[in-house]
Amino acid sequence: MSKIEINQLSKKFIKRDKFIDALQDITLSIQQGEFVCLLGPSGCGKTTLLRILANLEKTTTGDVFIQQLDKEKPLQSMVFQENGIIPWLTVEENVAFGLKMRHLPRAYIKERTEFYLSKVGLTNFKRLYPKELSGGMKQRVSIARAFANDPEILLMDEPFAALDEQNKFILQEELLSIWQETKKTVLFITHSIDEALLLSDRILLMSSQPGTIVKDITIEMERPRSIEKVRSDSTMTDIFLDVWEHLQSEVKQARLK
Amino acid sequence: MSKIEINQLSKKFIKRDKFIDALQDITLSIQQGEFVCLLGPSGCGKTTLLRILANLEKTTTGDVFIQQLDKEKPLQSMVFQENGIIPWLTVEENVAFGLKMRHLPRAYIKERTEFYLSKVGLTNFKRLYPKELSGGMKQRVSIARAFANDPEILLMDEPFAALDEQNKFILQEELLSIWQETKKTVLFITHSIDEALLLSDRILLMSSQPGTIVKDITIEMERPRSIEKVRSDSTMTDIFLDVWEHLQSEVKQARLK
Amino acid sequence: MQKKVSIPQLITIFSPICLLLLWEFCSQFAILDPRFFPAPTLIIQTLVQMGESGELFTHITVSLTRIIIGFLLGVIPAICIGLLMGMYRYFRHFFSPIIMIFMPIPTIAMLPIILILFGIGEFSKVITIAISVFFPVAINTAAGVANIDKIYLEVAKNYQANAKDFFFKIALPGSLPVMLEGIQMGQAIALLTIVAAEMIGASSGIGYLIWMNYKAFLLPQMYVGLLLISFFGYFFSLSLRGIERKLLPWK
Amino acid sequence: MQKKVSIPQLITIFSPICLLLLWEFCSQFAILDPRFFPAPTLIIQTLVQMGESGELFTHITVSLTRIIIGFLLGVIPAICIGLLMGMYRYFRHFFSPIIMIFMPIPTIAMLPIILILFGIGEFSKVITIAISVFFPVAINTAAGVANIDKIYLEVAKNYQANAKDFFFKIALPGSLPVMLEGIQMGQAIALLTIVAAEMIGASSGIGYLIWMNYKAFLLPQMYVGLLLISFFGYFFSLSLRGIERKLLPWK
Amino acid sequence: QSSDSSQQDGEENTDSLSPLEETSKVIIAEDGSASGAGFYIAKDKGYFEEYNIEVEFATFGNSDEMLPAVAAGEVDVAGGISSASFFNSIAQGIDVRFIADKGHNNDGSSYFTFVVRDDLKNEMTDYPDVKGKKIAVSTENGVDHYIYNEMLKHAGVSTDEVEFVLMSDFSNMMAAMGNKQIDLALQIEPLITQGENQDIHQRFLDATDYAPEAQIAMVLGSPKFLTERRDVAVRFMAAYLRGVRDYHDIFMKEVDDEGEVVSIMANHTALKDEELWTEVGVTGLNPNGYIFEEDVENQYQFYQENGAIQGELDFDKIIDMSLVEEALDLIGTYEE
Ligand SMILES: Nc1ncnc2c1ncn2[C@@H]1O[C@H](COP(=O)(O)OP(=O)(O)OP(=O)(O)O)[C@@H](O)[C@H]1O
Ligand SMILES: Nc1ncnc2c1ncn2[C@@H]1O[C@H](COP(=O)(O)OP(=O)(O)OP(=O)(O)O)[C@@H](O)[C@H]1O
Ligand SMILES: [Mg+2]
Ligand SMILES: [Mg+2]
Repeated sequence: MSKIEINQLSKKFIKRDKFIDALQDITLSIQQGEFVCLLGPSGCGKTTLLRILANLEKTTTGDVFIQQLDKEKPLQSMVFQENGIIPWLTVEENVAFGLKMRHLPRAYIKERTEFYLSKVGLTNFKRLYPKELSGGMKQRVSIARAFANDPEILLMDEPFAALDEQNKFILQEELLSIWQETKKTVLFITHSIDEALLLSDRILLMSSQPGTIVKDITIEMERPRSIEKVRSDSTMTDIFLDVWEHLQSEVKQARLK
Repeated sequence: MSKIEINQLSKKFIKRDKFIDALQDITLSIQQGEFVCLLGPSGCGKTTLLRILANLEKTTTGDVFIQQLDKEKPLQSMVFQENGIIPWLTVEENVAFGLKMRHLPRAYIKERTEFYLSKVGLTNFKRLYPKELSGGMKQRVSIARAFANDPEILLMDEPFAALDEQNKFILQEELLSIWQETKKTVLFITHSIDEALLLSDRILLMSSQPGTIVKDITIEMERPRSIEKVRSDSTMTDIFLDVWEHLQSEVKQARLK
Repeated sequence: MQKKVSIPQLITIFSPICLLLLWEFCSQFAILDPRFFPAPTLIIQTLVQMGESGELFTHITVSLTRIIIGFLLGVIPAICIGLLMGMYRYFRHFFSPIIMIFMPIPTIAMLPIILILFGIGEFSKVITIAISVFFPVAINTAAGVANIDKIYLEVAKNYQANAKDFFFKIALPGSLPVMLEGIQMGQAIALLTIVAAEMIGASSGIGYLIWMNYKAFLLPQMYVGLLLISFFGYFFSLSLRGIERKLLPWK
Repeated sequence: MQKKVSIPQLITIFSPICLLLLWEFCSQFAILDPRFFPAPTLIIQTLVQMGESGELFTHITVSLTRIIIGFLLGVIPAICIGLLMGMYRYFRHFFSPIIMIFMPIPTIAMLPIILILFGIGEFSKVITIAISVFFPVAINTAAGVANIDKIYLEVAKNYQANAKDFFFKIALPGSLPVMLEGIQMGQAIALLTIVAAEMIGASSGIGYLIWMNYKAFLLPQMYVGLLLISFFGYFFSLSLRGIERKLLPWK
Repeated sequence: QSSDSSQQDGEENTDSLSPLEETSKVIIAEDGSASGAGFYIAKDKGYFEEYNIEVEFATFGNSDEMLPAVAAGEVDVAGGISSASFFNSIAQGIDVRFIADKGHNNDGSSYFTFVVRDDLKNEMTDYPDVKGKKIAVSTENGVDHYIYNEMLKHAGVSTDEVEFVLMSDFSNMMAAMGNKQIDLALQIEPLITQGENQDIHQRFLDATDYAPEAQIAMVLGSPKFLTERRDVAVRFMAAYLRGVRDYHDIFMKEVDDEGEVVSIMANHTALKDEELWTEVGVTGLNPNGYIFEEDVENQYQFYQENGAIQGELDFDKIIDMSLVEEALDLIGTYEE
């Protein structure tokens, strides 16, 4: 049985008496421990799909299923794009947020929080408030919070989109290292093909509105990967150009409409 | 004589009784019509340098000089990173802003505004307010405003940083096409090596704090360029890896400090 | 669809009616002393009677004129001073202690001073309202200017806006949202002050109506006055919200 | 460096002193009628005299107690109702018309009703203050909750916060900045209301001091009262700003 | 001038006082109370007009608020309740003068007297019963306070044995009565009658028992009006006294005028119900304008003992009956 199972999912929004077809007929399954990247033009419904999995949005037809192996664990935790960390909680409190909401024992919360704080290198900053952090540090908090919550699956919505290229890479490395330790199933949204190539086991390519999955690309490059390797590898360059072309044509089509 | 001349510039900030050396001993000259990209780790003083050129900040020592060929023209105009367009003016008024501030004849303002609105494809949106625009459209307005003002040089501070990859590329293409028509001198800040490779005639690489210019790379690839070409070209891949390595080591050094 | 939209509207209409019915009930069955809380029906009757005689109309026009003039007389200098305070820090440092000092002085305590300085004519009533309106508007306007995102100031500077353009294109529109909040508050205060204002040598107006009838212990008539104040408060609030929407199409 | 920092401070101190000197001058040379505008020096003298007799101290403590209790009595329910209004839209639709209706009713006009319902004891004075504090705080609190960025609500939902946690971890702290603005305003209003509140059967307090001395035409004494109100207004404002800084370390 | 006119009836003597050549305006500060009867009647019956005087009323919240207006020269004449604030303002150089009577109590039906809460009316029958009660009075160091004190003296009760409650408004007293917050109140007409009809309170004996000659309200004149505009002032006073006399005829002598005066009163005061005017205890107004000078001095003593007075006063300057006398010379003295 697969970890995430999505069956014939479609989603319509109502906006000023008009229906918007955000997602159409999505069927996919993701295995335990897979790192899957969702790539697609802007407005194709990536966030909508993630929000449905995160139970922040209802499906119109079809259904989603997340396998729960451990009753104690929450089904999913989300890493939001930006501003997802709560400004009136300190770094420490933000990381502990999910655990606290589940009212776990204090000592356990403390131990987990410390662990993930040190994992993302924020131990020295734990008493600070988010306003004092740089963008990269904020996203570290967000990632630590999601991992500390120890959910069945992790959902990430362009967590690094707002960062500069160098910081982005450092965080990508950190994310991979934590992911490799925990072997969580991750569904990761990105606009950056390089990011997808660097991170994922599988890339799901989406069409523009209404969003459907048009390609399912398996990335077989061995880990650990690095930008240098990705850039120098010719298969990767081919995949890059392939995906790029697809996205460009989707975007240009969308603009003509 | 060169268009922009910077001599032994250095800049110190005072922050809680401590001095921050933002820029140190910068000397460079940029020729008329050059497209120069400034690349460097976060906090190295790129924005500070641009703000000094834009007369929004004073130098501590050294001086800057911008050649003025036409007395009627403003020295420089800036394209800000985000939120640089004024929310209480319509798209049209935003584009006309610089011209209006210089109290040029109405008919001229109208003509220039229409021209650049159509250049960036926003003619149909000219009566809208910024809140109704997407991120990409906002940056189009910002670029149109700067070009419409017809300054001696253009300063751009990461104008596309907040956009997704596909939109970014479309805007990069548009920028290049306007630039090639007007042959303005452009100083462009970015974090993205790919962006710099695609756009510039010259890349100035900066060290982390205090910011100095450590490398001056000329990009000789012929125009028009495209991502596909940049990606497939091996010289470009070499420059990419070279710059990448430099930035990585700067960033990692900075983190250790 | 149609039905769903109107549930909140229904509640909004329902809640004051509910209150009125409760009051009517309590008053009719003397749970609340009807000598002091006359039933709403009786108040409405009184309103109609007073309306028929035409006197009510005079009171209303007189008071509304005072409120509107006083409001404008308070708001206009408040906006000017507020903008200056927001734009020039020396101005701000000079005025803010003065505002801090005068703001807590209650309107009733100011009446004699106003009387001496401005006499007993219309002007003194109008100035009473103006003074109480002044403070919140000035403070909010200053805050509004101070809150304008720094980037817009830099854009203006980069595009070489002169002082006048800077004022009309950046400072004024940029501070407008917060300023309008202050004006909304000022409007509420103008109404709150009308009773006090009309204690200075007035012989008509809603405020006069309220306290004269209270002095004479003609409570239904007094409640009619209160009802009118309430109504105009509601009405002005809605109008200002409407104006706000017109003035801030970009929000 | 040191000198530069203190220029604004100098201006801030200088401006009220300037005003006082002007007043002193005008009063001494009878440009302003000294019978109505006694010179500041005379007022200070009176203050000292009244202070020495100890009576002043009683007035101050009595009024401060009333103001503080009334303030709390207004603020606490206002926060509760404001939070509920912000969180549940039916609640909001139910309460907002009621607030809109009652808000414009002037405090002076409410006195008889308060007197009927709450008598002439301490409670009625306190409730007068509480009522006038209630409205701005409730409105601001509701606005504060409504203004919390939607993303934090989603974070809470995603991390399975229950209702209680949601309230204490998200709604309350998130609405705090705007709420505190309302409380700051409520504080100013509490002071503005003290004179009216102490018109209900009081025999001590700063408000009583003001209007008794006014009625007895002892103007220097009245000005002492006004001075005290001003002082406390300033003092409360600063204290609240301090508390704000403590409560919002994340701002 | 013509001393013979003093023997005759006022009505026939108007021609001895010629109208002003130019219309002159007089502003009267009022608080809408019944004691302004003289002004209202003189205005509505055209007595002021006869002398070419135009009057205008300015209504104030209470009489103390009129003082700054008098001092600032905003009003020429004011009607006010006697209180320490008058003496203080005069001591401070605000030169107002008491120029005529504007209200005193009539035997047995005082318009300003104590009332007792309706449910206590049977147990409170005589003065000593006030002991231990809560008594509401509308001003401290005003005529109310003075009458309150006189009543206690008369009752033989010391101030410590009762509770003095200061209530800013007479209407507040009604409310407090309704709420059983107070037992007694020094109340004023027409609220006394209104309260009786609504079973809020009942009259408690009569103020003339202990303060028969209490000067409750007075006409005040600004010195500028009295000196610089003397010719206007004299005519004003003459018209006022004629108004007061009409009032006296109707309410004291019960001469019938088919309700004209009553309807004038209903028109100018808050008591709109003309029927009620036959029930209320009306204020006494001296048709000859004189005030109880001795009582005014007593009040002054009382305020001074309470420490509410600052500065010394010269009573000869404060009480200025010269205008009344001059007017009486012209229109004649009223004979009961
Ligand atoms: N709450 C909503 N109401 C109405 N329409 C919505 C809503 N949320 C999303 N949509 C619409 O659904 C479509 C998909 O939106 P979604 O945010 O999922 O796209 P996305 O792929 O995440 O885009 P981006 O890459 O820009 O984040 C868009 O057309 C959007 O306008
Ligand atoms: N107004 C200021 N006051 C004090 N320090 C400042 C100020 N502006 C910038 N700095 C400091 O100067 C240094 C350079 O800042 P700058 O914004 O120029 O960097 P940058 O290269 O643009 O960084 P980024 O890539 O993150 O935009 C930083 O250390 C910053 O903290
Ligand atoms: Mg999205
Ligand atoms: Mg920068």
